[in-house]
Amino acid sequence: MTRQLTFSQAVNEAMAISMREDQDVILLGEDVAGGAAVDHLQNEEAWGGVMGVTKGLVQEFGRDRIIDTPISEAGYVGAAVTAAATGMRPIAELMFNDFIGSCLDEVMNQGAKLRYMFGGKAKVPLTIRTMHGAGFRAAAQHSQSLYSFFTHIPGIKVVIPSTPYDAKGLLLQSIFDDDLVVFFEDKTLYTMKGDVPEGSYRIPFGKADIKRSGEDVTIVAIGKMVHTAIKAADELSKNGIEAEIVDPRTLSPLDEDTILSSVEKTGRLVVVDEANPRCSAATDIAALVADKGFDYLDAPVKMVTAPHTPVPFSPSLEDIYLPTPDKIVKAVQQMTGSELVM
Amino acid sequence: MTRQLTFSQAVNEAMAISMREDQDVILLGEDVAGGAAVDHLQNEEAWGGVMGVTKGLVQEFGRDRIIDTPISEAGYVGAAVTAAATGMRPIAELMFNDFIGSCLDEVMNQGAKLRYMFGGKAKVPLTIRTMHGAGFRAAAQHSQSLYSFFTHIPGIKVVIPSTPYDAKGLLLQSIFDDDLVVFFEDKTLYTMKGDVPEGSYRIPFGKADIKRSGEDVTIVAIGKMVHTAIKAADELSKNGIEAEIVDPRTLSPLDEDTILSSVEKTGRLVVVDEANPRCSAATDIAALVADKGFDYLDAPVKMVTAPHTPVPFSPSLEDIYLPTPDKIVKAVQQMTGSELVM
Amino acid sequence: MSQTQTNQAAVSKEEATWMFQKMLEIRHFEDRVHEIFGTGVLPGFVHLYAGEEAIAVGLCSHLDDNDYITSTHRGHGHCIAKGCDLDGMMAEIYGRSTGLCKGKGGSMHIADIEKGMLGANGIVGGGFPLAVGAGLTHKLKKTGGVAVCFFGDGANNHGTFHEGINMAAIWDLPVIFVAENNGFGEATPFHYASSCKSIADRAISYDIPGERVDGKDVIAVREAAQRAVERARNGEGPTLIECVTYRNYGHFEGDAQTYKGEEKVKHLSDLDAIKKFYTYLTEQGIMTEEELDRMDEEVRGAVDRAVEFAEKSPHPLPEQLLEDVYVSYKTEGGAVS
Amino acid sequence: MSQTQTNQAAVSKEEATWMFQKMLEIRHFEDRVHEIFGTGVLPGFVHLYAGEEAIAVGLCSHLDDNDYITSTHRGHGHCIAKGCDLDGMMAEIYGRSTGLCKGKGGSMHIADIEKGMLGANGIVGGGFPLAVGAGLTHKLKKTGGVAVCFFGDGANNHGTFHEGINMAAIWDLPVIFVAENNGFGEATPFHYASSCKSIADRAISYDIPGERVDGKDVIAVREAAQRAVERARNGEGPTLIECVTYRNYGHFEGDAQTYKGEEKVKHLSDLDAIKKFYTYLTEQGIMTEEELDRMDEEVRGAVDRAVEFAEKSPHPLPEQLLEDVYVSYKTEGGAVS
Ligand SMILES: Cc1ncc(C[n+]2csc(CCOP(=O)(O)OP(=O)(O)O)c2C)c(N)n1
Ligand SMILES: Cc1ncc(C[n+]2csc(CCOP(=O)(O)OP(=O)(O)O)c2C)c(N)n1
Ligand SMILES: [Mg+2]
Ligand SMILES: [Mg+2]
Repeated sequence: MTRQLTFSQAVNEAMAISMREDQDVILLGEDVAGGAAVDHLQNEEAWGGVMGVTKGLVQEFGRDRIIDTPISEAGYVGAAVTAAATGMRPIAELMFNDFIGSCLDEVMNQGAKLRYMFGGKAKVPLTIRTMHGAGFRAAAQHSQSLYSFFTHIPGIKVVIPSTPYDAKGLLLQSIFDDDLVVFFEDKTLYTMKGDVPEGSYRIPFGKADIKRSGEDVTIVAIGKMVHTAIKAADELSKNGIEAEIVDPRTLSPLDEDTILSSVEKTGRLVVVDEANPRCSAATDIAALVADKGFDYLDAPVKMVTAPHTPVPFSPSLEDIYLPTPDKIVKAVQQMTGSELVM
Repeated sequence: MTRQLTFSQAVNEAMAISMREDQDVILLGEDVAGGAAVDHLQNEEAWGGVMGVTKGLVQEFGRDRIIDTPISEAGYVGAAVTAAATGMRPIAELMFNDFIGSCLDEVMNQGAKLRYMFGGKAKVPLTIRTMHGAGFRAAAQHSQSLYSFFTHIPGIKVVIPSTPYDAKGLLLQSIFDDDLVVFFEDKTLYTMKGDVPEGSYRIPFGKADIKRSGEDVTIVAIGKMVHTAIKAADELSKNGIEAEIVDPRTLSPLDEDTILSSVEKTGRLVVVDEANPRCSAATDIAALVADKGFDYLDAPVKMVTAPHTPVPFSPSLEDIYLPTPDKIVKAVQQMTGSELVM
Repeated sequence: MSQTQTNQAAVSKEEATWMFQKMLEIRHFEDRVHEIFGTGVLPGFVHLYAGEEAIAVGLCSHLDDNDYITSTHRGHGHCIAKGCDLDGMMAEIYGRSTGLCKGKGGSMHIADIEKGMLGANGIVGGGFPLAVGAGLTHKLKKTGGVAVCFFGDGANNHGTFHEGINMAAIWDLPVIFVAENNGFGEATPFHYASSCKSIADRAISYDIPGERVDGKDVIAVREAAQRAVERARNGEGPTLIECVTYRNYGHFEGDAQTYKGEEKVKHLSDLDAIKKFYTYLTEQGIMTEEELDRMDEEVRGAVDRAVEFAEKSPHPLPEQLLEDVYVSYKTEGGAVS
Repeated sequence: MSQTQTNQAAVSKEEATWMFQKMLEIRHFEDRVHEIFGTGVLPGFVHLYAGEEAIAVGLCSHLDDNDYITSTHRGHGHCIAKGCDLDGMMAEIYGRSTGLCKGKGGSMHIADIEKGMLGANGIVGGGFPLAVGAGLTHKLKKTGGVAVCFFGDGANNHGTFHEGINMAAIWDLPVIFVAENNGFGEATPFHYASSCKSIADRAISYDIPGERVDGKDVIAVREAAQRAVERARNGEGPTLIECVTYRNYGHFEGDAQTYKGEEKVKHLSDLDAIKKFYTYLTEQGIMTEEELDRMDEEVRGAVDRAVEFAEKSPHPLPEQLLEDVYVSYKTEGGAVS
């Protein structure tokens, strides 16, 4: 019960469990094993994923199920769509979510719409795992957080875990879910440790998790931002402000009830999202509350996000690009300043 | 001054004018002329665009400047990015905005980020014209309205005109703008007529247009939805409610001031957007007002949008998919019911 | 039609009957849709397959319901050759709830996964990766099945062509890539848009067999298909077959076709695939004119009945708008949120 | 280096000097970056070009500032061969405001449009369409310039390869596609991921010349490049050149390279491109060992100075975060909106 795993290990374990449970689960992606057709490697991997997240899987499941692909995102993601529709339960790894630029059609126009266009006569039990997030000095084309795209598109479910525990349970749910799921992994969270039970467990979609309770302000924080928000909450607490941190865990479906109830209690909402600010998950949640939770609100809704710029390479710029605890504290102070003693 | 043109003619005229003014303006796209290398066509077009919007251009400007492309969206859109960066001023026509699935990388990771990644040492004066919108019985892969994607991405300007007059002035501005612009044309508006002055004029970006004045509720309506909103406003007016209709015209940059001033006056906001509802332009504008205009609001912010489903083919379903005047009227009634006599 | 061994140059009567029947179904279905479209009652974009019947039929004559095909915007012919129901197809094109996709897909998304028909596709080039995925399932599940990817000469320049065929080749997947080279992608000639001399030449990029056949000759197509299907079922990997053809109508309904030249006339008469097959069957004594003419009558009747079925069918109900987005829940209202 | 006429098999002393100098600059630059990366001070992903010098240098020996190149994630070598400033490059890799891109691009996006260097690229396959666009400008503006697209064997399977080369071919654009086949895309062998026997074979898909050369032999590369550049400048269209090579380091810094085999050793010694060129130049009497060794010393010094320059350079200022997104306005605050 108090076994600790890293986020990366939790993701790895979820895949291994699913592959033991169901022969139809396969994994496709670039260098998910690595070293395919290298004589001295056979069922040894060369890489196990660019960040080592899929290490060990090829040893256990072999190269028929852990499939290295060419650098053909449209090709293998599209193939995964119909592999799913014809009886497999594939996991496709899109190394960085930024590479959706090479395969958006397969996700948006094929995978997401297939069931609807076929009048419900098909399903696409496909999970696309993908890395996102800034803070890794990976610059503009390897640091984006593009979950708003997928949340916008009907037919896709969007999952974004913030802890190793959630990562494992949500990934198992994703793999065994009968719809197309895009599963986001923050590359800067991989080394984070946390309690992760052994064996199989699934966390249902559309159930937000309250990562911290509080009465004074609701902070909805997405993915890694949960931890940034927790730091801010600790700071605020020293000043007598108790923040409630809501982690939606899935953006589509979104647990509107938990968010709304929290705002009903606190009267205030800050959304923390490291993605760019326009047409974003932050605006989505803010708009939800401005509509259905308007009467609960005692103050303007605030959004703490990245600015409307690409992710800069330089560490000194990237550090100020991301939301920080400090920025969250300021946002809360702005909205509570007149009422609570700082 | 009272010369009438269709939306389609206005778009066509803007291109022709820009090409007369500047030799560097070229047009690339699939069948923008049509009939390339067909002996009996030479500088005659076969099509002039799938909807005839580019008719006549190849006659005037020749096949060196009106360039039919293979069905290689990544190829020609990517080529347009560097053609722009190396001295041309291209217009690339992406026939349907849904095809962004085949060339998102070129737009998002190359064109939009080039200037930033190069430290400001390059510019990309490229206009991507693209068709969007439901109501044409074109089904799920040819009817989307994907402007929220482009608005989300820094480095892109997003234009969405609602009238022939705006279309011409905004397209001229787009073509001569030094940044990457995505210019949306609603396929169901092409036959709409309106006053369009002769000659060259430009409508600046970031300036919303108040299409109707009113005191009781602000309706921000996007593209074609302006006309749906006008019908709703006429209906509301019969019941003594005067709606102010704000047409943002450009979603990036967004004219926050005009929207906020209008809400300051009316105290109420409805956003009408035919796109899918999650992480959308509708939520973007709603969130803006919930933040910066919160104190002006007397009622919850309402959004009238498509549902979270792909666009259905069947006319009977597509008609209820789109926002209608009736739905807008209902939304306004919901928020004003208690205060204004219906 | 189930997998079958043919003698060298000919087909059995049973096979011929099936093939001629399917070619007729396609032709009459499309001619009829063309006619109806002209009256303005049909919604949307409609791309007709008339003229290209020999390709879909030649290929599908080797397939059964366990084999998959991917299709294009010009998908009616593939549907019919793969055994889809004419009534359900016509109702789909009309957007009725009795359609194969309950009216939600329409002409460009007509599909029948039970029959192994993985959908017409509104995205040019969309089918390549999808066929690879179906082939992958076949290989992993050792079904012995194949996947056929039909695509146009225009699609031949889309990136997915390259990615899809390369993947099928490195994994020796049972996928057959069938180019329907009708000379144009919309109003743009093949020889302008494609730098290759023939699409079949591009097979060398993938070190797989590439073959160019007369796409108006159903026997020629069937024979090339047979070699490819055998290779595929034997685990020897993909084949690229280019079928040279022509479409009888415009790119879509409403196209003035000014880009077409003289050749147009010949294609509608001498070179016609159905005429050719008719002559072949009667000359070879495989079937009589009476038999063939009777089939023609019957198929016309079946198409009439499909139109009637479609026209009498109900429109989808409003609540269907929100169904079939997800397996696990129904989309909520959302119109006014 | 400006466009030049060489006699058949050799290079002039002036040319040789430039080429050897550039090869050394690349090698020492990369070796040095490798060293520094090991100390942990360099941020981000860094992919080193050491071992592949002959390709960038052989090609760029025919180009001047009006010609364009597109590059890859492994872009330092292309930059140097295209004449980018070492100080500005090193500062960029350090993320300093004196960098070629003011520190905003980094190793994967290093660029210098003034020098015709259109950017390293974090997206594999990203360069194909971009090179086509630069070639299109050359053609339309009749500049006489060319565009060179460097890409890896891994990129050879991306859809943009196909789309880009096809477009360049149908429009006879002055674009040269240069495959740097170093045997691996990350940890995946060329022969696994690519169904072709050689990348040069794929030229037939586009009906253009395809040539395979020893990418460790700068003279061989230069000669193939010369034919291609001439074709391009004469309006005869694109060429595909495959250069067979090997990278001295891992895919990126931190790669354990367990996928490499025996061949590794040979590539670092006998087959080394710089060693080969050194031997050639001295054996042919084009340059003396002393001259070459002196250059080596000087280049080491220049790289030292670049490191020093970078380390002393200031970090970008906070306000630079919001600059350079648009030409016409600065992005507003936005962090807390
Ligand atoms: C990705 C994409 N680009 C463009 C289109 C528009 N379009 C539809 S059909 C077509 C021509 C296709 O030509 P071809 O592949 O030869 O098929 P044919 O129509 O001749 O059967 C085009 C350009 C599309 N649907 N999808
Ligand atoms: C579209 C895309 N897919 C995947 C990657 C991740 N990636 C970066 S480099 C690389 C390998 C490239 O191999 P190759 O083209 O042979 O170039 P090399 O590294 O050998 O020079 C991969 C897969 C990427 N950056 N972009
Ligand atoms: Mg065609
Ligand atoms: Mg390589």
